[in-house]
Amino acid sequence: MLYTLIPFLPLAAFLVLGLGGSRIKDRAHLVAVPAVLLSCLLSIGAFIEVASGSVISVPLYAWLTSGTLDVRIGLYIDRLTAVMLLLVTIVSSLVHVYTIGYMHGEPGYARFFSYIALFTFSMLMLVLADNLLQLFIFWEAVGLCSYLLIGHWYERASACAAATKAFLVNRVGDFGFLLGLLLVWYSFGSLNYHDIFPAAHEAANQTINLLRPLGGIWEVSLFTLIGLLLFAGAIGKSAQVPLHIWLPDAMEGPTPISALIHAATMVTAGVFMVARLAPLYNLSPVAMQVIALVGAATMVAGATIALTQTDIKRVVAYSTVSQLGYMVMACGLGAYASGMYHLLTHGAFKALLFLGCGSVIVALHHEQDIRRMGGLKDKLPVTYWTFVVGSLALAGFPLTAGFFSKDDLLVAAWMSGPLGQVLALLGLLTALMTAFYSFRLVFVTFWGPSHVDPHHVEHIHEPSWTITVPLIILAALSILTGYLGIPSFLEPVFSTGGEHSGEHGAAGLGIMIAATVMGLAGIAGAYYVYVLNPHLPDRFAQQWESLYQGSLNKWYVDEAYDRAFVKPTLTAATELWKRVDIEVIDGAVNGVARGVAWGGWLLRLVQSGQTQHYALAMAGGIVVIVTMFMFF
Amino acid sequence: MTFSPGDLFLILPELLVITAACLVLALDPVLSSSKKDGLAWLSLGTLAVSMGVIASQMGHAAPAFGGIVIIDAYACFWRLLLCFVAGLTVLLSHTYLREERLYFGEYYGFVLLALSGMMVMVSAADLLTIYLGTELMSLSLYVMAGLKRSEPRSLEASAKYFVLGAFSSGILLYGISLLYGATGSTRLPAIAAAIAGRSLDDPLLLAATILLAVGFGFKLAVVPFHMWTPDVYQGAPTSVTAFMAVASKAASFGAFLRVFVEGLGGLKANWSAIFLLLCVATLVLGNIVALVQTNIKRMLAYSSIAHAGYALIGVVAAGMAGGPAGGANGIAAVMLYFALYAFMTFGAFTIVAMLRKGGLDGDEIEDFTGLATRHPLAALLMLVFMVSLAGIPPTAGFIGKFYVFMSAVEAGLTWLAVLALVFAAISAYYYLRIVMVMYMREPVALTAASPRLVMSPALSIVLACAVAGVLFFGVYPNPLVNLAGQAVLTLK
Amino acid sequence: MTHSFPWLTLLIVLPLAGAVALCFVKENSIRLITLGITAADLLLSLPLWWLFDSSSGGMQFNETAVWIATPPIHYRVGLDGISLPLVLMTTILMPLCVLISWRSIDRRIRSFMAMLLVMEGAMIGVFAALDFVLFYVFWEAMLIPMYLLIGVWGGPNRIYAAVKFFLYTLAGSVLLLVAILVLYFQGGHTFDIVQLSQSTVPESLQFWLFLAFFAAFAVKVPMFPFHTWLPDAHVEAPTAGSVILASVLLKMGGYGFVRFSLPMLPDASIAFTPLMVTLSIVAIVYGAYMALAQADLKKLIAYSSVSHMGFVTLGLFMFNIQGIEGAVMQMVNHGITTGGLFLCVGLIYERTHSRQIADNAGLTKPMPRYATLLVIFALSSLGLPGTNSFVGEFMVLAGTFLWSKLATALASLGIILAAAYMLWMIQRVAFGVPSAHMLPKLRDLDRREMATLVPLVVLVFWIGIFPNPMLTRMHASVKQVIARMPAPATAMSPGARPSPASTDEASAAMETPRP
Amino acid sequence: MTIPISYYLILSAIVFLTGIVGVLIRRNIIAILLSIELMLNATNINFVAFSEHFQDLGGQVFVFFALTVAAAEVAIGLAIIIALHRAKDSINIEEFNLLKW
Repeated sequence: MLYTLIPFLPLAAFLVLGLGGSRIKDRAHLVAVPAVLLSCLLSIGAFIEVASGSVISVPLYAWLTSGTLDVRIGLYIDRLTAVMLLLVTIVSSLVHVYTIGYMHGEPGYARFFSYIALFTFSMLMLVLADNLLQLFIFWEAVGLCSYLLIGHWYERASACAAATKAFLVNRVGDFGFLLGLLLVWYSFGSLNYHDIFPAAHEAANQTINLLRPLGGIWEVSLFTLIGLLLFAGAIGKSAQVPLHIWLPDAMEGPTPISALIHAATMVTAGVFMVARLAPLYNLSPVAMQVIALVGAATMVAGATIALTQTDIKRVVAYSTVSQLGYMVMACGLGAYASGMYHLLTHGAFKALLFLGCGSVIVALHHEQDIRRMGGLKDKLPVTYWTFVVGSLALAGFPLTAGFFSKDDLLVAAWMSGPLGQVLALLGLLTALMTAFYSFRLVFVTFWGPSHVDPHHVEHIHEPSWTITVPLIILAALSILTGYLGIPSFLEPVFSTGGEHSGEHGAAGLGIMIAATVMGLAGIAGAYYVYVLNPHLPDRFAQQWESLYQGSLNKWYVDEAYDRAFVKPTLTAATELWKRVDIEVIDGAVNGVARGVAWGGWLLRLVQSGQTQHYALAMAGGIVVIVTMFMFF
Repeated sequence: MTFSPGDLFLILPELLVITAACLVLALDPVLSSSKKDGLAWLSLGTLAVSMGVIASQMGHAAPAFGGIVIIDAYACFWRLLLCFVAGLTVLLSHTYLREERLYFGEYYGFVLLALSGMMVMVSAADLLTIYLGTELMSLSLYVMAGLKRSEPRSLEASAKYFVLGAFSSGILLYGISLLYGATGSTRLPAIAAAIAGRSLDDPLLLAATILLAVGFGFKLAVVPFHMWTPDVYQGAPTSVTAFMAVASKAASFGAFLRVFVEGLGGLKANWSAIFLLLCVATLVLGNIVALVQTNIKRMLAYSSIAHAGYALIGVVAAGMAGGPAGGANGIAAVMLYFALYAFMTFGAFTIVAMLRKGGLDGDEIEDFTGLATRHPLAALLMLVFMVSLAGIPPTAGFIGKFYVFMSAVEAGLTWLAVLALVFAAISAYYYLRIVMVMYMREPVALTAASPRLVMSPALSIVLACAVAGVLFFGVYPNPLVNLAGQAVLTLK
Repeated sequence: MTHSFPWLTLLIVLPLAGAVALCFVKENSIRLITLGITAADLLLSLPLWWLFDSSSGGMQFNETAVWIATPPIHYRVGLDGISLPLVLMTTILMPLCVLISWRSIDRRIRSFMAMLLVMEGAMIGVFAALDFVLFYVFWEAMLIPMYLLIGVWGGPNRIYAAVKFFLYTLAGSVLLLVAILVLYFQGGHTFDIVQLSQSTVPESLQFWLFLAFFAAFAVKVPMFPFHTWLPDAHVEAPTAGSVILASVLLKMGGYGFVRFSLPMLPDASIAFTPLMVTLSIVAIVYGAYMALAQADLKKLIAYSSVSHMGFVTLGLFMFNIQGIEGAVMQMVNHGITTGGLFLCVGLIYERTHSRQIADNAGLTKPMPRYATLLVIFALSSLGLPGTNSFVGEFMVLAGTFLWSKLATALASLGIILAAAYMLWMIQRVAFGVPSAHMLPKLRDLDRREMATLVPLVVLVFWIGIFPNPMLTRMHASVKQVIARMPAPATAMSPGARPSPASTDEASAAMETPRP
Repeated sequence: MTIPISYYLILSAIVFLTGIVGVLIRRNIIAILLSIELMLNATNINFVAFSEHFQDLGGQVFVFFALTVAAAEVAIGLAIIIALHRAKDSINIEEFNLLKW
């Protein structure tokens, strides 16, 4: 099948660059960009074909067969996949192009291209997977790419630490994913979507006693367990509370990566996974509630932290965390289509924002602190305007893509029930914060007096077309994706016979208006605080110092983890090694050896050198033998 | 008592050896010192002829001289082994004596005399003959141990050996006399016949068994009758030590098995209990004390004590096994064990004898430091012998242990096999310490006083024989296994 | 299925003969000749992969000759789907071991290479032997060369490490000898492994025999708490020695369990399952913790071996096809990956003469090729999907899941920790900035060194992406092993439990340790 | 009147034990040698007694051999003692303990 090429073109690019990178060097984009563009075109073809109602399935090969464990690698394209394919290949293509300008002249140019090609391949395989294990394999593979790309500037200690952290935190989540996956296999004897989904309904009432090994009884619904375990993976990958800590740190990587991996595609894999497994999740109200609550918590936490960050990329990163919270919440409330819709629009405008950040950063010679920016709107007009478009979309300004998707999402949440209504209100509150911090960024960065390092002021100019063109395209997409009717396109995939986000009704209209008002209020508030009264932020900070410090320090989650997990683990490792391994076990081993040798020294003394002692020993021997016979 | 000329042919090897011994002793004062080498060649020639004769006698079982001697496959097996070892001893001594400046022609005479005693021991079927053989062997060895008269340690070894040896032969003889009293004969078949109808609890019989066990226990260096061994092995000239450690032990085992299997087979329940006790004590003490030795001859002495312990396992197994087949397996295992043990022990002692420090034996373990760099081949050979002594395949030592343990397991003595193997693992430590010293320590700077290695063609032959035996029988023990299987005594 | 061509004998004899031949060649051609011999052995072994008949669970390429008449001991060799990959792994690794020693071994090169060849012959012999005594001979024969490899060419603390290695493993294996003898008398007076695998031994005796087998195999694996020889031996051994130790010698423990303990002592194996599982899980987690605490690269990898080998024993004692096949996969994979890691450490040690993580920082910049390969092996070691290790670990976990979910969860902790210690190691070694005084020493890999590592990288991905060719060769043999297990153990299979009521019962059977 | 065999046995046992104790406690090597001779003579008593008891000449033959061997043994023993005395001017057995442990 032709569509097999969609993932394998980037793979080919990766292989060429990976093996011959040292020779290709500065011409790396000539390999990578065409490959990704081609695969983008093929994706569009696939999208069109799927849109006509068919489902494409391409079996590739049997990966692993062992008894009932039978895993076959294959491609599966339905509407959900098709949408994701478009998102991934389009954003990837744009990022590829953007990279040409952004990374130009860097020593790791070819390496960088090979990594993003590998990432594109892995991400495509992830969304194309027709079984859970394939999903998991590429789930980890994208994590690997993320790891490699975060650590792209490997000489920077902070980048390396961030890379390690990202991988490790994801591993914690994947721990759950793996167990969930095994539970699915255990329960259904297969990992293939085709087999699982039809069988799911029959197994709906199964329970598992979690305390059986300990002799207790704690019956948990099979699907709750499966759902929660798999969702643990999503918590890691999609940076949900409490495993969100890696994503902001991941901003150590080059900005194109932040746009591609840490905003548009990879981090949304968790949402995609939940949506993909909707038939399973639908069977477990408990798991769904947990997902919704986690999503909501992430949404709020991300937004509150984003309010005070001073690193331009971190603001956007926390915004990503918060937006991912929206999507996950939506999925948790059963509004998968809305979640996916927001995922798509967010992919467009968040990629735009990151690339915009990158443009600013490049222009300022790798300055990322917004307190040393300002007044850039005249010097970087294209960047500025596209950034504003992205921010408007993020803030949910009417008629942008973000407006539609967020409203759709909140309305769907409101309609889903009492829990949904509470969360929808939280969502509205978050929308207010979102608008505020996104425009805080716009105003502080582009407006007002310049705080830029005087050395660089002269050199600030708009970057090359390879950077601006993707910005413009993404700006266009940030508006256009709102008009594509994604929810109704995806609805067949999630057709559980439940709600339809199309029918809004009066409450829906109310939410829509409220969201719009919140967005506008946020923008106005930002304008008031950062443009009209620039001294206000400091006063607020002093007035609510503990809150401000909490937000600024990301609510001390990192510190807490460090104290609760990292340090104890390392201490325990060292102590175990020194106490148990060296002292107890090795001590016992050496002790036995020493004991035997000591026995030797002692017995040796019997050999006194005195002939008569020897004769005495012989006589003693006779006595012993005689005694033996007398008593036994 | 009947006598036929044919009997003379049966003991022809013994006669040859004794004649040669007398010749050597007689010629020694006559020959000029430069021609004394000829005595060695004379001895070797005699031994070669004897071995040929013995080989031709294999497969026949014939009592001679009215039954005081029996030349069967069993006797031939041991006599062959003993002659072979004696030949190696002569070759080793040839170089060793020159290095030690011991120009005694009578040395070879003593070797041959001791050998004739040993050969009598293993072919004897009468306690009297056995006693005579034993004494002939022992008296020669007492003298040989003290041959280095300038060396106080040699003299002391000789004295200790003599005092304790005489003491033990007194005990042995007393045991023999009690056995005579209990059964009315000193002829082994007659003894066996007399025992067959007796109660096992007869105190006289029991006392005789115990005293015989003690007497032989001394010769076999079994704990607690072993204490002379380290001192004598260390003090005696190394070539003599090698001869004692291999030949005298083998001969003693040969006679010992003959007495206890053919004569006292009916008492096997009693004696296997005794030997079980001695065996365990020997294994434990031999191996553990060997661990802490610093003198290699002393260490090898303890090692040979431990090996006697392993061999005793076969005896115990033979005594405790159910049927006659099981008993035969144990005895065959012991015979095989000693045949294989001869190669490795003799090889090890040869290397020790080759190592000279100044004008003296380089017999401290430290003297082996860095041998692998200076004499890679010698170090490699020593490595092979040590590995074999430790019982690690593919060497002869493993085969020996394998059969012994197999007989133990067959006899239901699995726990004994486990214990012995645990101590075999411990023993690996001290054998490998030699390897470690040779291979892993950096050699000290070469000075006049630092150890050096003596080489000569004769020694090469000895080492070649030893290492070939160790490796060949380690890889393909079949011929020897078959030989032992054919020559085995049956325990009724 | 018999082949007229004596493949296995040649495989065993060629290196041994080579070792002897080395004594007579010129000093400057030793390396090349050794390489030639190992390469020839490799080439000789490759056809077996294709000649192997995957549909048969029995032994193939059999050769039999009487070795000792009484008791009947035969020279009997053959391969099945379990030993075939291990033999191939050995032959693949040996040329690499020669290559890695090319320059790093500069004294007594002749003896060193001879030892390597003897090791190779003995290792192949262990995997191919079908007579228990023959197996034991090969098994023990490896000790001495390994002892010398560590003790003569090792690091500063080599003597202690060598002696510890030797005594530890010897002490373990002496009991094996007794067990072999007992089995001979109880299992029909034969040492034939195939026959013994079909005979039945009384249950009470199985208990003791299992313990004896356990002593030998658990030390070799090494299972917690018999693992302390491993860090010392690995650290002090020369690189080639570490590779052989980690890649092949450790496998013999696992191989012993699957070849002997399981089929010969099925009842005892099942009775001991809770203990074995517990020890395996402890090893997985504990080994990982130990690895976290290390500042020495080799020690870190050594402890990671303890952790990884825990998966092997865990999988074996699941008695289901996923578990056992996963365990065999894991053995091969661990051989490749850990072998690669040790080779990497050896290469850097040649340059900086330090194995301390702190001394070898920031290698990517001066040594990009090296860093790439190191990262690949590290990622494989932490079980990244797409690399070989994931296949084995996943299958073992899948097999374990059928037995107990709790055990699976605990074992999976090892995967998190593996990521922690490996990535932390990478972060410190590959990334960052090299110290100025080390920089001149850090030249990138040359062709020979690339040739040493690249084959393993290829295997890492080949097995990771196409594990099925190896698995298909295993199925029939593993099924035979499982068929030996008493019924309850094999009854479990996933997906066959439609009704909720039966779920509970079945999970009860799974969660509670079997009697 | 015949003396019961047990009388001889008891006598020989006493002589034998005396010999053993002598070996164990005397310091002079010659004295030790004499004690050993006592042990051998105890044996001879046994042999003769049993020989008489069984009416079997074998025992008496054994005695002759034992005496001969004992003589040889003494000869060698004395030679060793002379050598010892030359080396160390002493025949106290306690002074010969270079070889130990």
